Amino acid sequence: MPAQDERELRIVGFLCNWCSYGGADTAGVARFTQPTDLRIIRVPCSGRIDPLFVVRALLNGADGVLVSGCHPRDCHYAEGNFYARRRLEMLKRFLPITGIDERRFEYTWVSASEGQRWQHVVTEFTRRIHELGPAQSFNPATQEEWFNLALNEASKGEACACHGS
Amino acid sequence: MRIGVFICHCGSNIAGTVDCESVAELASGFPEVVYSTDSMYTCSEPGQEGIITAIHEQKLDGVVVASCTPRMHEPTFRRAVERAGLNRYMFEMANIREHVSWIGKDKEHNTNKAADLVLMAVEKLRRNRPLVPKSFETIKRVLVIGGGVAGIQAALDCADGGLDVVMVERDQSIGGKMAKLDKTFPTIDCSSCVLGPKMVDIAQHEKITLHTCAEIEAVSGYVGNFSVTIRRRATYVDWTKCTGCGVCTEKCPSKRSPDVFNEFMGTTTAINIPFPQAIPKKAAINPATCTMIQKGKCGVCAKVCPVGCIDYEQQDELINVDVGAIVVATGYDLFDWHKYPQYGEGRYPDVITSLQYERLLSASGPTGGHIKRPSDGKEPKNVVFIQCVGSRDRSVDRPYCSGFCCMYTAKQAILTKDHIPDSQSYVFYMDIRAPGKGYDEFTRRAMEEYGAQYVRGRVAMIYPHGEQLMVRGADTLAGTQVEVPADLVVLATGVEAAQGAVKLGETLRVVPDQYGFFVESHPKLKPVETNTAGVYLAGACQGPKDIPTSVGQGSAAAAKALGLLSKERLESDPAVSKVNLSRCVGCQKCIGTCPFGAIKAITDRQGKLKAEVIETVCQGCGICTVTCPQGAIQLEHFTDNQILAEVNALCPPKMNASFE
Amino acid sequence: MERFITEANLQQFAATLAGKKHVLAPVASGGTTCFRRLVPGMRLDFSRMAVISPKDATFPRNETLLLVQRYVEESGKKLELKEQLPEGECIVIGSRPCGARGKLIFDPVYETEAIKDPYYLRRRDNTLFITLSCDRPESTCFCHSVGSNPADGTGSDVLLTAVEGGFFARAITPKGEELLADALFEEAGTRAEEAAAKQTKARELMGQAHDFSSAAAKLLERFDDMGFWQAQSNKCISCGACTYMCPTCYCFNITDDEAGLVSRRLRSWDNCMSHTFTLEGSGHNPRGTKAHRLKNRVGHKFSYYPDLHASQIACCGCGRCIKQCPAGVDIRQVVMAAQEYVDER
Amino acid sequence: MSANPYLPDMATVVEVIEETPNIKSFRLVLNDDDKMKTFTFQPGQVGQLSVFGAGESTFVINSSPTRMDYLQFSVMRVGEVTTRLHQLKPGDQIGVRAPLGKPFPVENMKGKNVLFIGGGIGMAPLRTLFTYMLDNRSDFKDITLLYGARTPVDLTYQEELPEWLGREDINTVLCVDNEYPGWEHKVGLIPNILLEMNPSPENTVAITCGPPIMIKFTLQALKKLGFEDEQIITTLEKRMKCGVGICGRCNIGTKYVCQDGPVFTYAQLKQLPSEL
Amino acid sequence: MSQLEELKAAIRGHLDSLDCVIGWEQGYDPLHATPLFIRNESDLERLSISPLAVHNPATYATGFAGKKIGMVVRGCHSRSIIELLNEKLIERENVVLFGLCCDGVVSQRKIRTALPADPGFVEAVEIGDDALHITLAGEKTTIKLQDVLADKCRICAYPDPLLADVLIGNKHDSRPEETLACQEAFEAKPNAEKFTFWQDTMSRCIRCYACRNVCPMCVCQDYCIAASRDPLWMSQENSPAENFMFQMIHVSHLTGRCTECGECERACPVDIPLMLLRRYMNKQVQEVFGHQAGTSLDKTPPLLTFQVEEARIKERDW
Repeated sequence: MPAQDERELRIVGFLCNWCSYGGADTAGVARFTQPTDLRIIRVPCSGRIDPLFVVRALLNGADGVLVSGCHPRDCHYAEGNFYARRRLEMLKRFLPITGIDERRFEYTWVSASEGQRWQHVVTEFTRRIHELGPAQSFNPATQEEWFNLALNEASKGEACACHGS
Repeated sequence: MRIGVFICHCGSNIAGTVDCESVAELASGFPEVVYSTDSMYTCSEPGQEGIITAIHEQKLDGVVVASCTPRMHEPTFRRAVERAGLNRYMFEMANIREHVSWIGKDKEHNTNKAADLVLMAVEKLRRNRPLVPKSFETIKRVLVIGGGVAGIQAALDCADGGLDVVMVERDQSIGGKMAKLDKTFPTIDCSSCVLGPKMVDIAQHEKITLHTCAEIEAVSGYVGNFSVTIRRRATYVDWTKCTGCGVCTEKCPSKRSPDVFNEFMGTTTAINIPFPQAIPKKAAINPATCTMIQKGKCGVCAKVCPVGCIDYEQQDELINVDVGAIVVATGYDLFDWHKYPQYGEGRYPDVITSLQYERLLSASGPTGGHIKRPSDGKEPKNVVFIQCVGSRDRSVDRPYCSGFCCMYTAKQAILTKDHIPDSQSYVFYMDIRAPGKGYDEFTRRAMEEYGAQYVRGRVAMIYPHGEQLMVRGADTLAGTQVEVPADLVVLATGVEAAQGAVKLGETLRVVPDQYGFFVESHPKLKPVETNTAGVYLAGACQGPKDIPTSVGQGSAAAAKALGLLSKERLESDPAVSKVNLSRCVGCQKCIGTCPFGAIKAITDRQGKLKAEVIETVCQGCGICTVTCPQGAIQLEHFTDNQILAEVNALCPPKMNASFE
Repeated sequence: MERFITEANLQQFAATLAGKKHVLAPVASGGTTCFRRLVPGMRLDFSRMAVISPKDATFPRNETLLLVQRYVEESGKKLELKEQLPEGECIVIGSRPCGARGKLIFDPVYETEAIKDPYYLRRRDNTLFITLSCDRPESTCFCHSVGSNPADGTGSDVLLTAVEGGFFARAITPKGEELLADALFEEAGTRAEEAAAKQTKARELMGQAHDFSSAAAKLLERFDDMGFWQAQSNKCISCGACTYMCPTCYCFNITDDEAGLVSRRLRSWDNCMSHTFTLEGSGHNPRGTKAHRLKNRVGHKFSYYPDLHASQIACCGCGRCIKQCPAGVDIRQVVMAAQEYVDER
Repeated sequence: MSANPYLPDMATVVEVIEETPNIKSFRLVLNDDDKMKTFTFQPGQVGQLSVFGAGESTFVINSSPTRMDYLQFSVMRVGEVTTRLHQLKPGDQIGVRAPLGKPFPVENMKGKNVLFIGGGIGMAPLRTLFTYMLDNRSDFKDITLLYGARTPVDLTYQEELPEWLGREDINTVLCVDNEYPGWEHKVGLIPNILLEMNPSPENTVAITCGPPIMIKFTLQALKKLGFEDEQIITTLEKRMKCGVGICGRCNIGTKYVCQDGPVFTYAQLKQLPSEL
Repeated sequence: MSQLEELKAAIRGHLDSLDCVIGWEQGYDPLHATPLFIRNESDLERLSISPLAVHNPATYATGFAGKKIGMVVRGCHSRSIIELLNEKLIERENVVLFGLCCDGVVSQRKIRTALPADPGFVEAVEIGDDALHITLAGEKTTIKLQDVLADKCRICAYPDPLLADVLIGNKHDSRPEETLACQEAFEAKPNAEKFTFWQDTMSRCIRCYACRNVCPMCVCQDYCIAASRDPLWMSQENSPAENFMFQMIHVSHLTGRCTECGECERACPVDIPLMLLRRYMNKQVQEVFGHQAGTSLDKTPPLLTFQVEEARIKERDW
């Protein structure tokens, strides 16, 4: 069941093995129904999640990327989510300059016991992505799109006094 | 590569909402998949045999099982593929039960999702490589830090189990807080009678080496092979000679030393044996108050000592010892109640802590077991106990319950009545927490048999009222203000992490929580383990605990250490980080971010700096892999390429090179 | 055939062509002028020499050599190779003589007795160059020193020269003549002389040509003198700006990409200034430092290639590598330093 | 080869031989029967093997043109392509572009003594020529093989060693760097063993291949023994992409290893600028 | 004594003890400068410190590992050096810094756009107090320095070297905070416009990696993940998405380390406004961590450390 419409969108999840992946398991064991769009990649720790994985997914055409780790202080490896928090926060703050809607990326903390919270996170995030709709491909997909892009005023950067002319 | 895919129905658990046959059929078209099938219960004996047969018949070199969560059966299937001759890391699992069939209702969507998860697993598996654990010998010796009841229990259990034990205690004697107690709840038996024999056992056990007045200076190494440096403070007494006769303490003219053992209720001599049952029963000089050490005049103790063991020139000593496991049992300290303005901040001598009250109750205490209040030495008639001083109070950043104050307050109320039959105890409390065996009955006895008056409410202030103190508080059950005149006020001060715990945690790479208590590996399933392999927790250093729980944990930690060191050799998990030396530029950023100190700098044959992972210390978190901009250090089994393969499987890159 | 076309009509001509064919032309965008695929509605920018050369027309920055499809059959898995030969015609409008001529350097390498590169040959044979002669040579221009001049039509099909009100156009090949048959071109009248005068003036502005003929031998002499190459490459930052801008640099990389059951063999421009260019699997690199790599780049253009191919210097003198170098490495200076080198020992 | 020099021929792996812990030999047969029947090459020529999705890499064809049941390539696992190659099993599909490059000058060796000196994986190119000579034994005079590796398990072509050692008409010497239990052959570094063997340079061609450090000292040893530069032949290895002299990375000055090599005489090498 | 002479004298005093001193000289024409590696007196004579001398000598610093070198540094260059020192990529005792109090340098792109067409042959350039007088084929053109000042200089907060062994010139009084209108205007655009802008702009990128190789903080040297197969982060496909992926890698690796010297944007042969990305990221770093790379010694880049309680990272609630 995708969140709103029939069409599934592509949402990638990166979950740490010890907390959030367990939280998703807990949600499953409790049969907490969730939208089906999300596919989860298991990593040992949120500290293993390179923000560039998120960028790679978005540039490959993911409609949304969700990262979840242990709550701060609860990291299995003591410090992983502290590093992750800094890295991911900077990515989230950076996205607006690229024109990629930063709402397509979110990071949060879910513990292994928080099945209900996981259900809530997945449902809300999937709803948000469906509201945003399918992401635009960074590479123009057709020649026509390419032509339109080449003629687009914004692409010439004319609104930017320093960089366009 | 030749990959086999096995889709599990899990009865109807998966097959109910996932078309397992279709997933298996789709998977047969995935890259390098040569065999794909579905089965009813893949984890069952026939299911596992099916995998093994397929590995042999199809010459598989990698296996994907799509079933339940890998957190459940990954070890099971790894063993199965290992039985068939594959490396255990040539196996991947797709979780199509907890993450698919149990949470989605639409069979078509579920089936697609299951197929995607299988594809991800296949793409990752294609980049897996066999990993082989390294094995190494262990040192059959345990370090126990802290000589309280938890540490004592752990040390005795380890030693009885055949391990050498090194115990390190910061104070002059072992015994910890329990040694200061008069009686223990709920049995009212004598604390030192229970503890004393165990302390003696420590001193006499041939496998136990005891260092008191000592602290941990540094720890390096890894599970099975720690290297520990212990700093033993100078005691100015040669303990190899000291017989503990006590002549020096009788003759010492400097009597200004704070009496630590008696919770600062009075003073003691500069050279001192803290209490008669002390282990080791040796004298030590407090250099801050010793006239000889401070001013170079006196030397009485040296003159009177029959064995000539006084050494004013003694220096701190560093002791190195190698151990295979470490038990941390550093206990707790009492909350500093002076932070509360309502209790007078120390202006009223007759406001004391519960532990001070224990010393007043104790026959070996400063008053010889007679309850005399500090201000004038009179016997108090009205004793007011105030609970939750520094517990369950956000205003002083102590939101947690200290757990055992309810019980000892009830005990002290009972003992007060025993000592002074015409006395009256009042107890201000928030809730009564008495969940242990016989605990609730015990508090009820305090109220019902011993007439302690329990008032549910907080105390707003204490002020002097003639020779007495007036305690003003709320009675929230009656909904009124109450004022109780008190001859003595006893504060049930809460528990906080032992001083220096955070620093010790850094040395041991054990994380303290925000209040300084050490964090266990798992709150339910690994309560005495830490995230540093080979370091275990016992007692109140992990959080407030009463005596039986601490003792239980001491035994539990000992069992863990014994279990660990019962193996001749240990194997390290091979899914650890690995440096590609040709890509490493030696910037050392990874060394800085590793939480375990598992990476060190080395110089290669060309004299260039490189990073090197100490495989046995690395825990496999992957922080370093993200830190390294060149991708030169890769966490095995979760390499960039493996994770990227999963990303690319989910979001395939488009193959349209040229647009213009 | 000689014709004339007004600037407006040339824009029109280009736009019409772009509607039908793949047209590459200099277009200003984001403050820079580059060759891009012309989309009707874009304007050509003749005021500046395009930063990137028109090399893309005959040697695109990326091209798929092969696609490989795996699929499942009853009998098992199969692989199918699909050759991806380029289709269609391309017209380059507004290249400069150096850029049009640069591609000729490819020919002796990409087409030999034994080996014929079908991708390149197809593109070369299906690409027309309408070239604009230069009237304002720059400090970085040295086409005259490598056997060319600002109005060299070699490698072009049509040569344009800016004259009053528009462009004088001369067909160089029969295909060029076909292009000039378009109704937007007018009678040339007496503009041939005006054009000739402009061309002469441009050549004069360039001054004395430098004689590179001794370079081949002199560079080889310096081969083992790493001190010389270290000094020359001090400021080089090992990037690929020079090679990618260069109309004559023809080296490439071949890499495979994979997405599930499809894989692709991609040819892409490669850069001899990069460490990875010659890095071997063992970790050994015969050109491990930027000094080694600059030596090979300069040596290749001014020594090895001329030695193999009739003394032709593998450089068209466009000066892009000098102008666009972030560190200001000047290939002329490097070659001259080798030529003028006096062994003091 | 096809008209498109970049288009590999499809081939099937018919046999995989585990030579050492990190070297495997692959025997391939072209899928197109006619191509396989008409396929010709000479000892020393190389081929590009494709694992689609990973890429291509160059390996010498180390089977002999006199034995055309299959084409054999020996692959040491070092990087991406070789790792993927090592995962191949009989029946798997692979792309082949071959033959590429120049062969050994076999004609010049006829009627001469031939001395092979191979180290480790460097035995691969020698094996082709060696097998070829065994199959045309009468064309050559004395044939000597000195083959060494770091340890006994690092010796490739274990299957064939007994035959080589057993033949009366050739002189085979094996060596490893250090003593190993059960090792009955020579112990020592190849250049030292070579000096010990003291072969005569008279009417002899020496062919050597191996790791760079071994080549360096073997050349010194050969010079010491009196070999002229023209009598010494070796093969070079470079990073290659196109294999047909275009892509521009394997050149040493004007020479392209993929086209003009990989076989060079020491005399030719000395003419080249020093960039190995 | 002029600043140039003062500087030359200072360098002369150190020349014997240093492998070289990195400065600038005239490049292929009078309008362009190029880095100069001074090893002797005759090299020193060619030293130029005009506003045309733009290159960041810190780019070369790590290439001289183990050797002792000197560098002529402007304010922004000194930040790069400080950051390199903080990351222990170079050693303080191995660098001698000749600091120049800097009034700003030119943007060649702006000069180019200020001229109606390619300038042709540049005969001479005379640098006045506030203008460049350029002689092109006999004709003289004047461009106001203010109009062609590099963007980074217009908003420069650190015109004076923050670290120098020798300081030449007069220190600046505090400069008024100036913001870059174009940066703000771009940031304020709707996502769709920014997205389209990068799509098209990235189609120009030829992946020459000049931006990377000129960056003083790009210390992966020859082992950048953009060209490796293990790890394989990117295809060699020259498409907007892959090109942008590289810029994301660069930005990501520079988080909290970028010293805003502007070299990436200057080096880009196709004028991709990379500083839009850099400045934006730096602003985020400043806001969240209060960190400006290279402005003080002994600071750890913020992504290489953490705080248990992050004062300025707000948990987003669900």
